[in-house]
Amino acid sequence: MADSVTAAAPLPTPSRPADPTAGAAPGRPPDTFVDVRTQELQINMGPQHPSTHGVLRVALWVDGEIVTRADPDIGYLHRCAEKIGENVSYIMYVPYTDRYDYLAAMNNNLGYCLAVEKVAELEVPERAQYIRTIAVELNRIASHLMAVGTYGLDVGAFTPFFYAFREREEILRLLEWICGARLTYNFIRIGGVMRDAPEGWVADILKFLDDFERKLDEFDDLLTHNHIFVQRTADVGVIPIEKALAYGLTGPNLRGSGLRYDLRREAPYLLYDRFEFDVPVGTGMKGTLGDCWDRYWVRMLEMRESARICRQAIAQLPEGGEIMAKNVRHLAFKSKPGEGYVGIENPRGEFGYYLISEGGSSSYRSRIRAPSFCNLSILDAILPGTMLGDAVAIIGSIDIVLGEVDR
Amino acid sequence: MLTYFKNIVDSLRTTVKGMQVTFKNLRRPETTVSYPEELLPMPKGYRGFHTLDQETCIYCFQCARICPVECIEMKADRVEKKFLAWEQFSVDYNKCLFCNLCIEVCPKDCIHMDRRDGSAKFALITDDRSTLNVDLLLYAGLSETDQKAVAKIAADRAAGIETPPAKPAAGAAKPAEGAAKPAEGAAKPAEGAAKPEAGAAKAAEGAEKPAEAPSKAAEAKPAAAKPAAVKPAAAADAKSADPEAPPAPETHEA
Amino acid sequence: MTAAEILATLEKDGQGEGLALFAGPQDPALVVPRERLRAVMTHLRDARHLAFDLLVLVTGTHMTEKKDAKSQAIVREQHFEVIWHLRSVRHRCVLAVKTKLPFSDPEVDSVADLWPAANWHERETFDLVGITFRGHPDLRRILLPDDWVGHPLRKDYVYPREYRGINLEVDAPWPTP
Amino acid sequence: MDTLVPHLQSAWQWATGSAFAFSLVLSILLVVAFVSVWAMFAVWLERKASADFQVRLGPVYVGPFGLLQSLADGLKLAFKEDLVPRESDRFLFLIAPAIAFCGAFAAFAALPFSPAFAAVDLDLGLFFVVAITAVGVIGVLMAGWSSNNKWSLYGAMREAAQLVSYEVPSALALMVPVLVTGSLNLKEIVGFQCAPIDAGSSGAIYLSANGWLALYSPWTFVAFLVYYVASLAECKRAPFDLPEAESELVSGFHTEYSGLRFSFFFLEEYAMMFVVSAVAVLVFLGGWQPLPFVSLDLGGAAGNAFFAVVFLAKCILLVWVQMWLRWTLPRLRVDQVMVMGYKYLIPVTLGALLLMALYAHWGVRYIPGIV
Repeated sequence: MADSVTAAAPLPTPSRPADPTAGAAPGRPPDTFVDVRTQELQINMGPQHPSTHGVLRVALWVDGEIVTRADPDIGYLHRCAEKIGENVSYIMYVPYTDRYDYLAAMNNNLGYCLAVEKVAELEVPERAQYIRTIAVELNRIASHLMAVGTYGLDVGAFTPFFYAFREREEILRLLEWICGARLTYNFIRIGGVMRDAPEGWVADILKFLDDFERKLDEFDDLLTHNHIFVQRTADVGVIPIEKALAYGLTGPNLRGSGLRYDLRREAPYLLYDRFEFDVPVGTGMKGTLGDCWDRYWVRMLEMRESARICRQAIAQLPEGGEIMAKNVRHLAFKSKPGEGYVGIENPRGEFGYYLISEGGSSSYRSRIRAPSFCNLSILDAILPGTMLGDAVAIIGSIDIVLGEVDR
Repeated sequence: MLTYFKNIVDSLRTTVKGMQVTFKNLRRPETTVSYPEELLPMPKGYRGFHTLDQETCIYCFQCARICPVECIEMKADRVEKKFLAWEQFSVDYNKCLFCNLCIEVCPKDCIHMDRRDGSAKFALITDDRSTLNVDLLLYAGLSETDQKAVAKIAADRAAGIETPPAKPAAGAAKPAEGAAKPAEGAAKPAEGAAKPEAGAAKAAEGAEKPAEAPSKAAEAKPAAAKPAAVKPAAAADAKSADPEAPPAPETHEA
Repeated sequence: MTAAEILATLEKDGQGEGLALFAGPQDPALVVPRERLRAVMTHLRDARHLAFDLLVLVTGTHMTEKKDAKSQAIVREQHFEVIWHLRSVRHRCVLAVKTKLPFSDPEVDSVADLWPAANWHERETFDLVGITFRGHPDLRRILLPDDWVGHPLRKDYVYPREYRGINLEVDAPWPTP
Repeated sequence: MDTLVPHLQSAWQWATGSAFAFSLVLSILLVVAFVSVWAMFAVWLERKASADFQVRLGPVYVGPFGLLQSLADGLKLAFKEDLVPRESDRFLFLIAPAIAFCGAFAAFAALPFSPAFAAVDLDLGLFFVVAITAVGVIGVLMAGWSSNNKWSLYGAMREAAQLVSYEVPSALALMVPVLVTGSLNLKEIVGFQCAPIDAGSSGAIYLSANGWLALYSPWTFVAFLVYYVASLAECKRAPFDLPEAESELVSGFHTEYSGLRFSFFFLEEYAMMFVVSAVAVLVFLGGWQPLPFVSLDLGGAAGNAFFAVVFLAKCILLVWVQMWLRWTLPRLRVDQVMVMGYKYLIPVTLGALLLMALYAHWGVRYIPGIV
């Protein structure tokens, strides 16, 4: 990142020569063309901008309304979480994992705990695994609700955001009930979960899910199939499969491009091999395969699948039983030496945790694979040739969380 | 040409459909509340500001050691090896992660993040960051009961009376072991089971005076009654002076 | 496919020169000498029976000198390790590729042209660990400010006390009550 | 000096003695008061409507139902610092909000609220309203240009392009009823809509010959829809709120404004909303007549007050629908706004105009079975 202290920080000089044919770049709407070459304008989108979803700064080179070059600049929220991971003990690090992707903190907890459990070779009780699954899937719904709600904001529809938040609030209530926190849960612990499900929790989830699916249909009427919304998102920001793979896109962004690849299916962790669920992919229903609408639509479908998984997990939830592995002491927990990588399906893609342990109570090296970080890196490849309004729509459709990008 | 008219029809149809949805929601009840006047119910075990049960704390530093951000500062003097003269127990909410770890490691279950009397306090709204370093102590120095006990010991010493040995105390504390099982399964430090859980009987490194326990319990009330916030908790502790009484966490279920 | 099977496949393909297997207790990894990295990586990506088309993660690690507790003999020299995690969508497997770099010369070939995803990962590794990637299109700091001194994820990193007039002292600057 | 004072005194006497000057001052005061109160009410309505649509509470604290919230906000804005960016074009920056407000404000002069309640009865009333509201764009352009902010400039350019484009379909759509009524006088247009079936009939309640123009013929209905959509674009309302598209342009042309000057842009927007709704009501929805095909003929102060209330209620309803649309729809992209204006609205209006002209030539409203 460039200067963060001087107010008038100069934009970074272009490291590539400006493309002289940029005016005719692909992705330009077919019914516009440029007959007069004018001077390019450099504008600074972010870090204080309503639709950069945090403190992302994108330096844009624009020709009228058309973006010719984009340079994402990250790091405004950098805390060097990996260094912290080397300094605090395993148990103490779990709350830090909440802070990468604060919208899907459960999933981060899970990824980290799975990595530690892999290296420390811990067995997690079955009931804990089911509770983890329910919590993680609820959190995935909450995260996707946030994603589609704010995506509505990005394209100018305010109300869907509030409807999404109404549902999300209900999920946050459920999660608060079980762990006492609404956003940074620290619920999934190394070797199990923090608390057992309280009485009535499971029944409340079922009640919520029934209502939730009806509300999703309403949401579809309001936003998904709205003509203006389709116009804004279909055929915009098309990412072909090969490009998506090359840029390391995962999660809904990869599936939006049409590749049926979900780690819950491909490399099952927890108990995902016991559940029946579909992996929705983009089909290019409203435009080209891999456009913004497809990515959005995959998220909408995934929420229904998560609800399905939740129902099955609740049905299979064993009565009683331990929720914590044996021999996990808070202050005295030590891992075995070893190293291991665990990748899980976060709402935003593959959240990976690579852990090198030399024994002892803290890791030797913690490496986080943040899905948003990888997904964001495609930005400078797909923004050129789009319009300013599209740039906002594309950034929104990639669904980044800056806490995770910067870590 | 067909798409031209399809676009017109589509845009009108979906607009009307969307307007129907918003109109339907016009009649739904509001989901927001006027916040400071109206509070959402907080579930049991939510994580907010800490409360410390100073009478029960044994100054074992477990919470300060587990804290990922080192936000707990504690300082006390041991008087006669069993009475704590408190100087400081502060939580710095500039740093606190609200991660609940300090609650889970506590062997005496004396630090809590949910207010037991239901006076939910969780909003960190301030324009002065220095106010966020909160001292949880209700009093500094020795509690009134401890002061009296220490004075009594000093007087006894002056009079040449030996303090009775601790052995009978260990015997009396035995029945309490069963009840001292921590309520939350997650936190179960080994030494927690060895000591009586009941709040009034101040456990200090195995030395216990059974004769003093009831009187202490009776006197604990005025000592803790000063600040209103923790009064019910302290009262509950005083009531549970009976070693057979259930452990403290279950008293706030209502 | 496990790392051992992949190693066998590579040997069969005539790419096995200098390769070894790192057999940890959990995830085995393929150890590649840094001179052969690009050749092996290209093969891993392009060969149909391997098809590692998704680069998941690039990790740089500073491995400090380690001495045996009793004999004081050096069991591990100080060095850097770079680990690439690759995923094959077709064959449903993940592979870790490791390269050891001497401490004095932390430089390795970039794979950003094979997988554009490596671009930011390599920038991050350069930024935080200080490993240089030869042939990277745009190797500059990504998370830290451009004028930051040092690479924080090295074990010998010294915390700065100040950055552009901002006090970075570890102790809380606010007063206690 | 000595000679000047008597002159001034006589001028003052003439001015205060003159019915014309008095009515002029009174109308200006009335319009100012009405616009201010309306803007405050509309801001409250917007906030309350959005809150209702979004299952929120909205303003509740100040006054009953939070009605005085906008007053409190206005006071707050008045006390805020009037920031002028250092690098801005100071003069333009300072007068831009006033100019932007002038257009919408002046349009009120020609709006009849009831048969007798109008500041000026202009023969070219409709033309005047359409023309004068376009002045606002100059203020917006000045604001965007002088702010020395790239986002502001974008907002201003979008506003200029959008307004120029959408003046065409909205004016064309207004031509359809003008074709039918043959008048540009707003009162006469309303008069056409409440003309009795038989000219000789008299009485308080009677059937009208033509009814509301929106229901007069299919083509006038199309014209009404087109005018309503185009008017949304003219007053920068969603889904055409590109000049201040929050998620794209931060705040568009008024990014750099603060305090009272910022509130002037707000006033302008809400005054504009009223003006376009009032024009729609007068031209298409029977003005102050409460029912489509049945007209009332009430005289006197009470009758006029009743008509004014009906007129206001209709305007508020249309404004509320504008808000309803705003809180339902996403925003169009800038090229789509142009496409919509030039490829959809203008051809549709031209078609409606042409067909209406033919029908008028044949002397029919609609052809049963065909339209």
